[in-house]
Amino acid sequence: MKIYFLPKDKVKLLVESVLDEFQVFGAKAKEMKFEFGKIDTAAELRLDYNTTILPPVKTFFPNDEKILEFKPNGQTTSVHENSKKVLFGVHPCDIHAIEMMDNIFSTPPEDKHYLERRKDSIIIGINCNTPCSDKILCYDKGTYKADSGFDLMFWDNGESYLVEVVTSLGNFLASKFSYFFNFFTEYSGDFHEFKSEYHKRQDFVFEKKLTRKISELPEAMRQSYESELWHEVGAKCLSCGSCNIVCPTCYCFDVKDVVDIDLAGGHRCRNWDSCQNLDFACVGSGENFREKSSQRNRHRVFKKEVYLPQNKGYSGCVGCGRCNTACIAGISLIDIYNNVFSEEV
Amino acid sequence: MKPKLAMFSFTSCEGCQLQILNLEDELLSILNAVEIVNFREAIDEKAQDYDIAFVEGSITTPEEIEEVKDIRSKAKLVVAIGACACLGGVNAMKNFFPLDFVRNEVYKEKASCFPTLPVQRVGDVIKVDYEMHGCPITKKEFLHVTKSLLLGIPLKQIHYSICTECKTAGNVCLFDKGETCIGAITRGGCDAICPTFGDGCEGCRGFVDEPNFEGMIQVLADRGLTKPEIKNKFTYFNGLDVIETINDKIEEFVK
Amino acid sequence: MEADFIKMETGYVPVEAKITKITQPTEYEKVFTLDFPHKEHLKFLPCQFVMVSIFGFGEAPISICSSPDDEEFQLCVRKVGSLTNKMHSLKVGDFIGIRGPYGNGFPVEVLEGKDLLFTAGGLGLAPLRSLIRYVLQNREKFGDFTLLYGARSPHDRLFADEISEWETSEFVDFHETVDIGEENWMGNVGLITSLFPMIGIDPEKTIGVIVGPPIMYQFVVREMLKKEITDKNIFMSLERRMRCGLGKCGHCQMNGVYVCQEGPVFNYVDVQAIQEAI
Amino acid sequence: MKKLDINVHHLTRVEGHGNVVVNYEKGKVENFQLQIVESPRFFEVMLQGRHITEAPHITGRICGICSVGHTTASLKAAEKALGITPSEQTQEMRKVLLNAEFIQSHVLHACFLVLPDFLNVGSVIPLAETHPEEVKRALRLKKLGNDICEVLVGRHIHPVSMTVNGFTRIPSESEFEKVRKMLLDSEDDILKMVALFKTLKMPDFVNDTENIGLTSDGEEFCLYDGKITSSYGKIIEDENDYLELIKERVVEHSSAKHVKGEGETYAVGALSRLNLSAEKLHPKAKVLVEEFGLELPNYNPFNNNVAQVIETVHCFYDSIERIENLLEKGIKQENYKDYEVKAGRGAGACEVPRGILFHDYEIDEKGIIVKANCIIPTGQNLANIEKNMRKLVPEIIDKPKEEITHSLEMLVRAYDPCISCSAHFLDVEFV
Repeated sequence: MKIYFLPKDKVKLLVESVLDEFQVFGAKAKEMKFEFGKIDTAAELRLDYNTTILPPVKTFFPNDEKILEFKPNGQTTSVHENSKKVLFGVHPCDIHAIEMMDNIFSTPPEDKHYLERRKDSIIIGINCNTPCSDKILCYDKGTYKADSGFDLMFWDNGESYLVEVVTSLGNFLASKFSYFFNFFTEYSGDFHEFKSEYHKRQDFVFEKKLTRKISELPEAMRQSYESELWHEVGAKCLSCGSCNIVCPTCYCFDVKDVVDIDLAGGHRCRNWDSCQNLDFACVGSGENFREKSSQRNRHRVFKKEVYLPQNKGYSGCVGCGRCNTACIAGISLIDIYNNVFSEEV
Repeated sequence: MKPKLAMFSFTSCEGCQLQILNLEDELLSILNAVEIVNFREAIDEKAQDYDIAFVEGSITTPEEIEEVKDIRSKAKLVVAIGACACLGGVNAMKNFFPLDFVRNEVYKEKASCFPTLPVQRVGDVIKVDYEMHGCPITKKEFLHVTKSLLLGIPLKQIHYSICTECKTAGNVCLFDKGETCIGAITRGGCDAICPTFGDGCEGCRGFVDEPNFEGMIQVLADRGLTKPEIKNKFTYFNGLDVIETINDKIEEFVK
Repeated sequence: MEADFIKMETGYVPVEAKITKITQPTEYEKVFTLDFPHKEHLKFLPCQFVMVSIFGFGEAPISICSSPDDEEFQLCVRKVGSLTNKMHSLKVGDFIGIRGPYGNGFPVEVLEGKDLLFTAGGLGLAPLRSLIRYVLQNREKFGDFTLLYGARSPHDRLFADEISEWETSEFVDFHETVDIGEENWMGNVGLITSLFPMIGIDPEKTIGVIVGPPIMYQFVVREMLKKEITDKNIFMSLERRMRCGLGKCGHCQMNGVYVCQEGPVFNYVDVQAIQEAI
Repeated sequence: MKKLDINVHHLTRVEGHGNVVVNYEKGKVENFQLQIVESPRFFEVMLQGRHITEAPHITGRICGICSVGHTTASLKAAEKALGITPSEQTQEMRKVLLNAEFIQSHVLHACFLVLPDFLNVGSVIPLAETHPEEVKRALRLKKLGNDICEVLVGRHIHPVSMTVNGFTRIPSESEFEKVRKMLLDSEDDILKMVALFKTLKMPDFVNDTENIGLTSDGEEFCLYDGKITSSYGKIIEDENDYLELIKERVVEHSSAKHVKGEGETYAVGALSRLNLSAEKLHPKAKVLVEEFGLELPNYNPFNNNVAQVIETVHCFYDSIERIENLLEKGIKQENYKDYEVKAGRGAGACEVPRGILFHDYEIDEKGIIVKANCIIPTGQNLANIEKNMRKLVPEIIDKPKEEITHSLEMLVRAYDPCISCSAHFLDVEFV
């Protein structure tokens, strides 16, 4: 592991150099919010952003992704995109989400479409000095910091960043640009001490939102299966699907064919889908296995907090707060979790 | 034999037909695949023999009732296009006023020679095989529907909301900007064009199946909208669908 | 070249299968016999399914209705959606896309040496036929074999030719009923549960298998339990919506279980722990 | 003398529904009417009880083809009622959008609806076979108009982001840049279209008339804003006083609610605008007046087709200049919500492809509309079309019936009638 030292006023130069050789994705301003998207100029890239509208992980799992092409002669080809991408400035919660999606899509049978996009991508993380909003629960979830899942990590050190290099890809990038720029000097201080000081400052500004420990959540949640709570949530919910679309760990999708205007060729693509849609669990014969909004809401939360912990050993919620922000009806996971905690006997 | 396609227009702005003419890149390919036999806005031909009839506009006069019935009897498939045909659309605002008042207001002493009926959807008068929503329809959906009809693919209504598409587009939510919108319970399919261009959804594609009206009213009331404002939002395009059901709910939910 | 081929096989790309025979048992169902370019594509277990695709019309999960030991590979397709409608318009010699097989399939070894009580409702007979034929082809490995079948009406009965064989066969004790009778129907009329009083089984050594429409499971399970078959000896195959077949798209999920991966065949003990299952 | 009875049911290749009924006997027009069978939609009533900010979107739906125009007139009326003057950037953008609507509408009319008459094919479908290059080029030009609206305001039919005092979304500089490039890339197509129309000969026919349109003392060829001007001399400075010139009236012999200006009938539209202020056209359009041999003022209604082609060229070059100016000044993110709602009345007039358009609203202190009125171009032209026909029929009466019918259709078509927005016309049986 190497630690570099990067003065903040040199960041723009670094981004410019990276842009010369890679596709760069990062946060940029969109009205009064931020979006995570392709960066065209170094000036666009913002490292001082709060949660982006859509999460970085969707770079590897885009909506309306072409997966197959079919030609009039019956020939079918699988479509894969593989371009070297740099995700510049990813928050720890989103790094956790990417790690989780990596695991989901690489669990056999693997999803080559995701993995191809992901394969050569370099992830540059940036730690959070302050919480993004009051809708987040990354502090409770422990996802306000990340130990893995990135190639480089930027640590704010006042006038400069400390750049932590953890992978060979990260090393590749850092050394590539340290050759071009002389400001990449190795950091001589005690990095462990720096880190613990940094986290102490975070402890001071980040707030715990849940009334109990996160480790108690799956069990408390299991107990709530028949709770009245879900009917209350269901009554409020407009089944609009926003929570799923903005979630960095929602990966349900629909597959559809699009035929060309010549009616012969075309392609098959997959689109983001939402388990809150009325017909999400409808079968051909018309039976709907989650016809009530309360059931669908419960399914969304249980998938994150019961099923994934049970099947995979991790929670499906990284506490980024996007769903809480997106819900115009005011449904919030923070409230749901706390209600579940208070109900449990 | 190319399938014969006919376009008909009733009470409307004819924008949906124009949307079809606006498919500049695809128009010539469409002409290769189908024979357009009736399209008053573009061509002289007027045939009585057609397979697929696209019908635009609401039904508002006795003559239109007869004409649309005649179309049904001749066409194998009838597709209602646009908010006017599928929902009543903006035309339905007329139904909130007494008909005599409406006529007198515009035509004064000549009002009596003016036949007009309460606005109806095409589907209220004849059986419709598919409803292509929107004010106007989207070019994308017209292409999708036309290709599907030609290939014999059964058509299904889009089931997800405008919000799904709006979030997918990565938009800043109208509510975050202090605006309101009824995209959460409106049927998707337009790629959330209005919110994308900074304007709230007005519901031109009709409501999703099983819309949560109570929840939506509550959300709007929480944002400070008054009863008439909420009513106006719901009746912009969907007057025929909601005017009775929604009134009581608005009374109940809005202080 | 070879690596490419393997990659394609593991993704969404189907192999082309040729339709060699079509029969139509009912107004809404057709049975398609398929021929594959390579024999290994035919390897599967009873109650597994494949994703059938026709470009432009999409994909749908379809159960395999032939036995692994059959020479022929067959799918029984009910006309319900865009893909299945299109399939019904296809002719012998046409091609369709197939990927799979997917799902766990039936654990045939647990049946060996046991008495069998199979219950099929409606289209559920299609996937179960795979197992029925397998049992009949390997009859010596199993004990008594009772088969119950319920259709909506006499003209909704699937595989009528085979049913006639089963009726007279000494290898299977076959009973059937229809929900709604017709003038020329001489058989039973009533729900499938009405067949249970007619049968006698040894609960100690009987394995129950249920495949049918969602509404049926609760009632048939109750009958089986009444016959004192234990939880762990009851198996069922469940239907869910599927988009990928690869345990990703989320549509087939019931609680924490992806039916396309961990199902469609479940033991009743496990089903009881899955609230959304039946 | 022959007796002629022509009844063209559902005139084709016009926007909206119109029937032509002529009954010619004993050497004079016995009975004549351009019937409007389009069912009325009562927008003036529908607007009552709606908030003034809703009006532009509702009235934009009066007509799919003049959607930007209706929205613009409605916005101007609303802003007048509220006492708002929108920013220069807003006004410039609106002018670009109107230009785009003119391009798309004029190209649709000239190349798809009119051209088949001159090339002797029934419609654009056979035209696509006989003149594929011309059709493809026209499609590209029509698309240009649509695409400009798509980039700037979401779509042409019922534009999304046009709102009171500005835009709900202001396009980025790169989007303006894109529009500029789209325009520049189309220059060749525009020039070829002009060349094609130069080869066509319009029928000879003259019928003197009053013209009404917007004019200014300044340099601008007025489409968005100006004084309401009659060629007979009267000029209305304040849009709110438009009724001093434009008089709605009920005519006994016609069921339609007619409009008159200084004289009994008047014309609006491309040819009227050229008659009123051709000298202010963009230089590249102005030279075409002479190249087409168009002597102004011109009273051959068929020349409206030519005037449209000239205006298309004007709108094209005018848009490029306006966008370049906007880009030079830099695009500002302005807040449209920056105004107070108060009671008032406002009328807005602007030119749309078919002529001058008026919207007029009265609102209460909460901004709720209590009274509304719209006067659309086709309504204004209707009496003039009838007048032309009364003169034309005797001139061509010796020709075969089909030819007469065709000529009358061509005449109506030349006015590019947008009948669907004719909220005021009745369908009355003639005996």
